[in-house]
Amino acid sequence: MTTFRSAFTTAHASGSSSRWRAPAGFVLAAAVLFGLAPAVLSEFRLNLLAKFLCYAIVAVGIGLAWGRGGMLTLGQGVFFGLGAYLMAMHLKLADAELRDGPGSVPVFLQIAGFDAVPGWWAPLASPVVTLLAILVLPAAIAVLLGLVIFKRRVKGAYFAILSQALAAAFAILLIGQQSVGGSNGLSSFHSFFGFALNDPVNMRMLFFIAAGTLLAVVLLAWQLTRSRYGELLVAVRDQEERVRFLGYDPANIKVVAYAFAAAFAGIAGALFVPVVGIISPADVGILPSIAFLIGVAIGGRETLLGPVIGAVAVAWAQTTLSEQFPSMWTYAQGVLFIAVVGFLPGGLASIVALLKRRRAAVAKPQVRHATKPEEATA
Amino acid sequence: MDVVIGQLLTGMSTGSILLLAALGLSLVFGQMGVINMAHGEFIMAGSYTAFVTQQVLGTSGVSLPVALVAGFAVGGLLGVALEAALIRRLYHRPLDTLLVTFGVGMVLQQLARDVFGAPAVNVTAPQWLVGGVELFGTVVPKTRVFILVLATVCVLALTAVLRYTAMGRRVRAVVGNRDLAETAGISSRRTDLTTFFIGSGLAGVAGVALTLIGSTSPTTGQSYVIDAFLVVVAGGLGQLRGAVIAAFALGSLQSFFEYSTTASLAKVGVFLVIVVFLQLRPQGLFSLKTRSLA
Amino acid sequence: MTTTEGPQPPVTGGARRSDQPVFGGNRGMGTEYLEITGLTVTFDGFTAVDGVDLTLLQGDLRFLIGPNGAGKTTLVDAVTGLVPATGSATKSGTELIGRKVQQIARLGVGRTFQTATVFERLTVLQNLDIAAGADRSPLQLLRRRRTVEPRVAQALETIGLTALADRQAETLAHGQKQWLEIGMLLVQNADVLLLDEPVAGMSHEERAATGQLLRRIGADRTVVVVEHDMDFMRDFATSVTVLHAGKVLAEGTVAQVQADPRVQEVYLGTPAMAGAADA
Amino acid sequence: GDPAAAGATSCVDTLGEEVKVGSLNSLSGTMAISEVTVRDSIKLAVKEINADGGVLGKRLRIVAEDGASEPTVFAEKAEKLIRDDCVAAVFGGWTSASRKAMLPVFEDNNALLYYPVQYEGLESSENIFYSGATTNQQIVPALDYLRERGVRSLFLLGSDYVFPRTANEVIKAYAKANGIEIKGEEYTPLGSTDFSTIGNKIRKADADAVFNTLNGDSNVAFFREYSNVGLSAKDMPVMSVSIAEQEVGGIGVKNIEGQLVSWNYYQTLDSADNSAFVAAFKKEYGAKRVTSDAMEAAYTSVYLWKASVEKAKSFGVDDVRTAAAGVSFDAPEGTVTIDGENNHISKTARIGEIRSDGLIYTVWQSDGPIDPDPYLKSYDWAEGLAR
Amino acid sequence: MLELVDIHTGYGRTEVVREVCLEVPSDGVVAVMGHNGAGKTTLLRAAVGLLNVTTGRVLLDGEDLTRMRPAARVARGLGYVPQGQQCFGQLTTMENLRVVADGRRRGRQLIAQALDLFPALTGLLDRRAGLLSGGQRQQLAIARALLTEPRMLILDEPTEGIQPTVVAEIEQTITGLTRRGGLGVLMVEQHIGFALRAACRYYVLESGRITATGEGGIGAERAAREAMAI
Ligand SMILES: Nc1ncnc2c1ncn2[C@@H]1O[C@H](COP(=O)(O)OP(=O)(O)OP(=O)(O)O)[C@@H](O)[C@H]1O
Ligand SMILES: Nc1ncnc2c1ncn2[C@@H]1O[C@H](COP(=O)(O)OP(=O)(O)OP(=O)(O)O)[C@@H](O)[C@H]1O
Ligand SMILES: NC(N)=O
Ligand SMILES: [Mg+2]
Ligand SMILES: [Mg+2]
Repeated sequence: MTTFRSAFTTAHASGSSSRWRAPAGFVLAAAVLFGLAPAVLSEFRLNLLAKFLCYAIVAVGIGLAWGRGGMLTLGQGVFFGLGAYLMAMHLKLADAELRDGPGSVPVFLQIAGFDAVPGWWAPLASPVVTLLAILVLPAAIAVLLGLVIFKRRVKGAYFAILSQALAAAFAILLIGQQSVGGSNGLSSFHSFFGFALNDPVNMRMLFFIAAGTLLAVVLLAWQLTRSRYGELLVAVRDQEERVRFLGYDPANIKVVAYAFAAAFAGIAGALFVPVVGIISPADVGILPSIAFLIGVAIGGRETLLGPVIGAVAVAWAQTTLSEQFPSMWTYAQGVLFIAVVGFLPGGLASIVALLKRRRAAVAKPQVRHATKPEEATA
Repeated sequence: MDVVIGQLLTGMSTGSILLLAALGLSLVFGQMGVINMAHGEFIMAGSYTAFVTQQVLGTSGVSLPVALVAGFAVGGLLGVALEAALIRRLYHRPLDTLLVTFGVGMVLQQLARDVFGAPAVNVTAPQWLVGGVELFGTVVPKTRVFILVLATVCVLALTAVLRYTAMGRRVRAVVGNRDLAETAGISSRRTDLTTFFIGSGLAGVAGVALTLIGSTSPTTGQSYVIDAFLVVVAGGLGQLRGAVIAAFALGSLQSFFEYSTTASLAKVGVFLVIVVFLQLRPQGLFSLKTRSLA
Repeated sequence: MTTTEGPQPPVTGGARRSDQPVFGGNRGMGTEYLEITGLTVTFDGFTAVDGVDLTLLQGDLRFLIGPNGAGKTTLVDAVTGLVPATGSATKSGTELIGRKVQQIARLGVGRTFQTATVFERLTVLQNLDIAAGADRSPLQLLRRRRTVEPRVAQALETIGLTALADRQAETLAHGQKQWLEIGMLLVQNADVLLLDEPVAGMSHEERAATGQLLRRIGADRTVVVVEHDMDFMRDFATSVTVLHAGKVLAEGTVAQVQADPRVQEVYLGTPAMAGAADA
Repeated sequence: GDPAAAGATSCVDTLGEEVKVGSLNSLSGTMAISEVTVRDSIKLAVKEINADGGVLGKRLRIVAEDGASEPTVFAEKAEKLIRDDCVAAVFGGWTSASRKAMLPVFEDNNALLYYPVQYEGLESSENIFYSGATTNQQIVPALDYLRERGVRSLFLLGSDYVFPRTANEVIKAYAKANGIEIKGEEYTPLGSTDFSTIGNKIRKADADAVFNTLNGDSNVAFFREYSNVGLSAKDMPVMSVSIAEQEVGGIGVKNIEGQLVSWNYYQTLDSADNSAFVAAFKKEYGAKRVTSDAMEAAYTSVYLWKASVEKAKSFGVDDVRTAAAGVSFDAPEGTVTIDGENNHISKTARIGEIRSDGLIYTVWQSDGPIDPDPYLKSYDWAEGLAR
Repeated sequence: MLELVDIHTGYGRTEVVREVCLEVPSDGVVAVMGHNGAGKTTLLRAAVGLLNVTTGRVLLDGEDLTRMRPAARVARGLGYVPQGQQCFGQLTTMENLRVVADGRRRGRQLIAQALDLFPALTGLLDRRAGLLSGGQRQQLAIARALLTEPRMLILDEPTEGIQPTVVAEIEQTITGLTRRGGLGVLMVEQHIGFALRAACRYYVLESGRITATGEGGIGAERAAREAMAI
């Protein structure tokens, strides 16, 4: 029967082939991340990989919202930025506290002309509050936004363009806020929850945290997509109005996926800060938001590990390619978009699926009987 | 009081620029449902057309009119190429057109960088557009008046085509249901090409016009495309009148916000207003309902 | 395959339990019913449904016929919350008009569409499972579908798509999709079913089969069928309402309605003609 | 930074024939416009140095990286240059954001960055040498000049990012102390091209002059609007601090002729060193190319590093840093000297006027180099600007 | 005359129609019948070119249309009414007609003819087709097909969802047009009575293959039913 399923919906369908693909890939990924990578990569490259993993975490969320939910969100930078800035502000306060005692004002704030920490981010002095905020805030905002937008049946291109405008607005807003470093953003963090950030051992630890988080996020997404909810999400994607007549409210279904995507992006942002050492409006605007999509599209938006592989591959390609011929990279990026989305909408994953089907087709040609309509007519 | 008038004029002017940039989209996006992110780069192509024209003809008065025609052609041809090469296979996946055309945009932009160089080039306005005219006590640059007029002309022309010509009907028919159109004897291929030619051509025209007020660099157009999309969205897909009203509304909004706050806050403000507005009218100012669930 | 059966003998005031739908319903007002009073739908100036009164009892297989554009689909749309309407439609006492589509569905009012609409990218099984799940708790939703629920398996059998359970819905033929839609109604366990031309595009035998199916379903549900196929109506209707220009033109048993000259005039055509057209 | 930190073990290899130096500029993205030119002059300097024997007898090899106009990429590439390529020093960076992104990297790894762009000051690091102007070498002289010309009121216009905002803080403090009225302060998003409202505001405000910290393309739109609504250098001069020789072309000389700018270097400077520099540059990259402030500062920074290394007789970061104090060089802009206090350099301030040939001509210059004062400690009106 | 020669077609790797050969005279009606899912629609889609044939040829009066796009085939005189009341939803009823009539000599005339064939439409000319009722849309669809002045009309369940009186009219029209000559009709019709009265020949399609065929006419009904019942 697999033969009848197009590559697009296989990932969650109950075909035996796909049932084992995900776990296998998962185990493989785990092995690579925890075994291979740390062994072979230089300290610097490992840190680089950690950065890519952050992108991958965002990608998983997009795969869920866009690939499964059909919500083309061009504004993930907003949630990424939220998580990142929350973390960055905390680290800044923590550093200041380490340097000259509790409640002291970070230097860059003094320079920006603040003699006290702005009230609205004072609470972030507490690690617990920060971590909670990172987990909750992006998702909460996504829920609010989502309900407002989806309840009114804003969808498709409207949603895409709105989310993009949102990213633009967010970036502009940040640039105007000297209290969070304006266009320079926040940088020079010295410690991460008490661990010195210039100590390679701790950077290695950060890598493992990132890797662990990614795996956890993937697991979660996997459970979501193979659950009934996952099927429902696809149904809403393809026939939103019809779902209503079965007694569901599509808005609620979409909002869940959107919220998860936002939460993932927020977490990724929070990890991004200690790993990379800076967050600035340049990382949350329109372009980075779309850049997040490239990897997802290339890896295969509707598959589970596709986005992860895609995101990492693209980021890696960018770093290495742009070292040799910078202007070429821009072309490469553009062409990738065109080639993959235009000619291979299933992404690399669909090639795999295609090969599988080829084999299946030769294996059992008699599948055709399935189409015999008489069987249908009881 | 003269502040109000001044800002109103500014709003009109900003609006007309938005409109000019959005007009092509309201056809390609609004009518055909193709989210052409390369629209901005088509505008950019128009700008460079104006630049090249001027290199050839010198800064004489004729170079602008010539450039307008050339810009339309260049934009149009780019559009046709895009349609034939890529869009044609994507009509059933509108959201994907967004990403593909975004890629096309990137390539075009880098291409411009490599051909014309990254630094902005200068297109000199013809003598007859230098300086400004006194209107209700505020000086409005002639260039802006010109753009306002140009935008109006384009709108009227386009409306006429869509509303009263067979072509307009064909476009809407093909967009509505390709297979059906084919079997009704309408060649969807040709219709799509025509639509794209006109839509992209208008982008080229916008590009030429923009050289009168802004800079001409590879990133010209990028800065307009999002606003242009917002105009179309707020106006309601496939609704020219919607786009017109939305453009001027947003223009005035922008200019008044900007006067009372700052340019940055104004931008944010406008975005928020649109989000709120779409809450009230999810399908934009005007929209066509059908009974089909899709 | 059983095909043509004579029209149902009218069993008036059928309050007795019966496994067959009968005129006036087999349960009386006692249980589920759909009552429509003064229902009106207007589209910018044009009135598509004009003060319709209808009472539909459980166990009554009601056919809704009438000329093209009479307002049948609109009526269904209004009752299921797709188009705004004035007047009232109550299901066993609960007002439907003014509620959201999904709320009405949850109240057990299900419908099919004149042009079949199913989830093309999902398999037949998944289509049914989703239809069955409106009342699932979030937690259940987040868990995985391991087994095929009995009622889903049951439905698959009933609509005869068991063999195609794992086929993607987009690959189904027109008629197969319509069965799937009916199946979705079954698992949705709606007790008021509004079917808009459910047998369009089916062959004669398939119509018969579907008719039997409707009869089985109709025994303990309130079923309304919009149809233009008169043989089909004759074979399976227990009562008929004729709509014309948004108003109820006639109501009664098949025989009564067919005999009504006004109905012949606007809809059936002269007996000769009708007879010819239905030979 | 704390040199004892684990990452600090420098891996610079000085045994071979060559010593590697890094050049980190945006070759792609929005900043490429400006930074490519800086890259060119760094290459030129290295070529010249190698031509006459290199540094301590070793040839220099440039490892080039692309900052891609993204701060995070700058940080990443800086780390790569230091860790993987083991360069002796890195030259580059443009936006303050990119510098701030790189700062911790250089401090944690105890490496050297030479940053060639005028910036907003209020910063100094043991690991960064600033060869561009800080505020007291560009903004303050510009204000002094305007005051001399009898300007009593200003309109402040800038792009919305850190440099203009900080610059305007300085200006406002200065104005307060010197009885100059600020008639308005406006910021537009980077790259914005609609200045009609701003135009209205400026004409309403009717200040004696406009102090312009707009960046990049926005200048084009602004100056066109400006001249189209009938304003000109005569009745309301505009003092710009981000417009150099190569931006003039894009704006169109017609629109900007007669307007003022403030820098430390112009291509038209009349000195043997500059003529040599300009000639060499045009020879290398073509007669059409112009030279500008940041390019000159980058060129100079390479020579300053060379001088410091030779003084220290070592490529070791710590040696170079300690030796650097007081090192000076006869740059195209005139003699410059490294200030050991804050790793900035003393520079001569120059007000220039844009002429019809698209070049900038000095109309006023400070008597001698001005010592760098990134925190404006020596100006009591700046009290409270930087704590 | 329309000839379908050894048509094989399907979707992706699923072959849905196999070895179908049939001929439609240029002045007669041919009916294709079969259970749903048999492949009737698929066959017709292949005939008009909405679906590529894997093998086989489509000939209209000897001219090979197999490689032409639908629009080209329509220009050559093929008319098509798809299954399921399809219309241009965003266009008004009138525009639906004009978009086809545009550029034809006698365009206005054709529209007029179509309208007095389907008087129900005259009252709905300014209503967007997307708002029409199913049957109204179906009538519009048939009218639109006639506007292309076809020599050969392909109908996929033309009477589906249409009220009996109108069905009768359509029947008369079709038979009328064909009798007058110059129009051949290939139609899929479940309404056997109608189909056989109109048809001079019928084919029964079972899971993509033609399993039976015979002369049309009222007499044929029993035979046809038996052929289908298997
Ligand atoms: N949204 C709408 N706006 C305007 N008119 C509408 C709208 N929806 C339906 N109508 C009109 O209302 C009338 C009733 O339509 P409806 O679909 O209910 O008829 P029907 O009885 O289902 O006909 P059929 O048997 O052909 O399906 C039709 O004339 C139709 O054109
Ligand atoms: N898009 C598709 N992809 C794959 N298979 C399809 C597709 N459309 C139809 N099929 C299959 O092809 C077969 C024939 O379908 P088709 O629509 O031609 O049947 P039909 O005879 O027209 O039935 P009906 O009378 O219900 O319209 C069916 O088994 C159906 O499942
Ligand atoms: N350093 C600057 N000009 O950003
Ligand atoms: Mg109907
Ligand atoms: Mg069919």
